[in-house]
Amino acid sequence: MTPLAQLLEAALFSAARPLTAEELATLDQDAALADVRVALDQIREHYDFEQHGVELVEMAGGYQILTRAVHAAAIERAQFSVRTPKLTAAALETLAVIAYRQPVGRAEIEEIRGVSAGGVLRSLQERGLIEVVGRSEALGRPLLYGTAAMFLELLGLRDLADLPRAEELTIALQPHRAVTEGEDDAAAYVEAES
Amino acid sequence: MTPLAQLLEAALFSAARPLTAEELATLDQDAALADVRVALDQIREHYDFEQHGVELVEMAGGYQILTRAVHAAAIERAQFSVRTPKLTAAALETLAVIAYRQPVGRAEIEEIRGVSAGGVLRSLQERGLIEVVGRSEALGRPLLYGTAAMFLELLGLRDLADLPRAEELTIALQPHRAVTEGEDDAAAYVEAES
Amino acid sequence: MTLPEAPTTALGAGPGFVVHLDAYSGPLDLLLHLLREERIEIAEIPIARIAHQFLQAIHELGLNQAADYLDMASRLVRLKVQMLLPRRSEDDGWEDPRAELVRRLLEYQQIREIAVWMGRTAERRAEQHARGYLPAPPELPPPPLTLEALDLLQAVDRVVAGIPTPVLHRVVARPLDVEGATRRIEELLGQREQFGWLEALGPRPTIVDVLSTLLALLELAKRGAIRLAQPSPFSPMVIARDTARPAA
Repeated sequence: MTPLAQLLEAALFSAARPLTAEELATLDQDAALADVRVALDQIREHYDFEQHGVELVEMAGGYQILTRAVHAAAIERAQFSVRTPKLTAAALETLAVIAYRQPVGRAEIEEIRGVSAGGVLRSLQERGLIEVVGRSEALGRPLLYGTAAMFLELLGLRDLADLPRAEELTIALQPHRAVTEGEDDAAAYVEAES
Repeated sequence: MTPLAQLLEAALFSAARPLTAEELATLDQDAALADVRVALDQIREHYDFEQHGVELVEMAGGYQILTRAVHAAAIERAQFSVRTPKLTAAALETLAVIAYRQPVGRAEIEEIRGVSAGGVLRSLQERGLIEVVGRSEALGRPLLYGTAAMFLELLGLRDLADLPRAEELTIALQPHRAVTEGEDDAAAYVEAES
Repeated sequence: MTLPEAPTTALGAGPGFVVHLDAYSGPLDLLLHLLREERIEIAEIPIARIAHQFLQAIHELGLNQAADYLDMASRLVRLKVQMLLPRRSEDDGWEDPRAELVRRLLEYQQIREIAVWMGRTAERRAEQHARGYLPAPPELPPPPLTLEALDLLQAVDRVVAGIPTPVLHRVVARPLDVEGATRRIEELLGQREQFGWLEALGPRPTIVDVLSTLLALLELAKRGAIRLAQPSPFSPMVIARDTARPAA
C-alpha cells in the first residue's frame, strides 16, 4: 500500500464514524482530494483482490471499513462482538439494597443510596433480577420490590438466607430514620444524640 | 488470504477487543487451534508485508487489530479518534502496587504509598483496570484487589509475566517486609533517578 | 503522561516555592524529592534537616491531602527526637530508628520506578488505536448476564460507606403531669396566701414542668380555687388563694 493509503486505512479503521473524502484529505496537507480518491480505490481493490475479510464501503457520503456480509452469521453465532454484560455500579448497589432489605419501596432505596432510583429499578426489572412483590400500606401505597428467581440463579444461591453476611448487612442497610416512640403525644420532645 | 484467515480477520475487526485463539476457534467447527494460529500468522505477515496501516497485535492473552503507531499523530490531529485519557501518577503507583502484590488489600496499598487510596481504587475499578479478587481473612475481611484484563490492554502486554522483573529494575525488588537490617547494602542499589 | 517526574523547582532552598502539592503523589514522594535535591542516599537520611524541610514544604504547599502529609511530618519529628537520644558508640545492639522509614522509602522508590515504566508503556500503547466505528449490532438474544456474590458485597460496602453518619434522634414520650403540678400548687397554697409563679414551677423546671404547671394553674383558677394576677406588664404572675370561695 502507498503511504497515503496506509494513513487512510488507519484513519478509517480508528474513526468513530464514516469519513468523507474531504475529511480524509485533511490528514495529509500534501494530498489533494483526487489523491485521496485514488488511494481509496487502491484500498478497495486491495481488499477485494487479496480476499480480505473486510471491505471498503461507501455509504451516506462517507467511507467505512466493514466486515463482509458472508462472515456475519459465523461472527454473530460466536457472540463475541459484545462483552458479557455486567451490571453497572449503580445497578449493583440498588440490587444490593433490595436483596438485603426486601420488601422495600423506592423511597427507602433512594434514602439509603442518596440518589434517585427510577431508571435503575426499571432496568433491573427488565433484566428479571427484581420484581414487584406488593404494595406498602404507607401513603400513596407505593410499590415494594424484592429479588426475583433469576437473582438467586445468577448467584447460585438456594435461597435468600444463603446471601453472604445477611444479618450484618441487613442491619447496616437500615435507613437512619429517627426512632420514634409515643410520637402522637403532644409533649413528646426531640433530643439530639451526639 | 485463506478462507479461515478471512473469517478471523472479519471477527477480529468486528470485535474491537482482544480475542483469544480459543474464542477464534469457535468460529469454525472444522478449525483446530493450530489452524487458527497458522491463520493468525498469515494475517500478521500479510499486514506487515503489504504495508497496511494496521497491524495484528498480541495482547491481554488475545489478538487485536490496531492502527500502527506512526499514524497516531495525524489521526489525532484530524480528531477522528482520541487517545484514552492518561492515568495520574497516583493511579499508576496504585496500579503498580496492585500488579506486583496482588491479591492486595487497601491497607497495604496505603501503607506502601503513604496516602489514602479510596478514591483512586474506585476510579481504577470504574475504568475496569482492577477488580476485587477476594476477601482477606484478616479482621473486617477487607476486599482484596487484583488487576483486570483491561490492565493488560492498557499497557499492551500479553500477560502479567511481561511486567518488568526484579532484575530489570534499577532498584532491586525486595521480598515483602524483608528489609530490616543491612540498609546500607540495600542503599547501594539505589541510583539517584533523573 | 503525568509521571512522577522530579519537579524541577528547588524545594528547601528557602522561601519562594513554586511547586504545588499536586506535583507529589504523597508524602513519600515529597521525601524522596527532598533527598534527591540534597543528593543524599536514602539510608543516610539526615532526619533533623529533612524533617525541617518537610515541615516547611507542606506548610508552603497548602493543605491538599494534608492528613497524609501531617502523619508523615509527625513521624519525622518523632524520629528526630529518637535520633537525639544519647547512645554509646560501642553499643552494638543499637537499632537505627530510621530503619523502618528507610525500608518504606526504598519500597516506594521501586513502586515509583514501576509506575514510571507503566506510564511509558501505556503511552506507547495509546498510540495504537482500536477500531472506532462499530455499526449497531444485529438483534441478538443478549448474552447471559454475569453476577458475582463478591460484586454484590462490594456494592453493599459502597452503599454502607455512602450513608452519611446519622444524627440520631430519640423521641421520648414525656406526658404532661398536670396532677403533680396541681398537688404542688395546693401544697404551696396551704403554706401561704400568695406566691410567685416561678415558685410554683419547682426547682430546675423542664419545658414539660412549665406546661404542666400552667395548665394546672388555669384549671385551678377556673375551678375558683385561686386568683391569678399580674401586677405590671411582663412581671411574673402572682398566685393567691381565692378567699371568696374555699379551696376545692
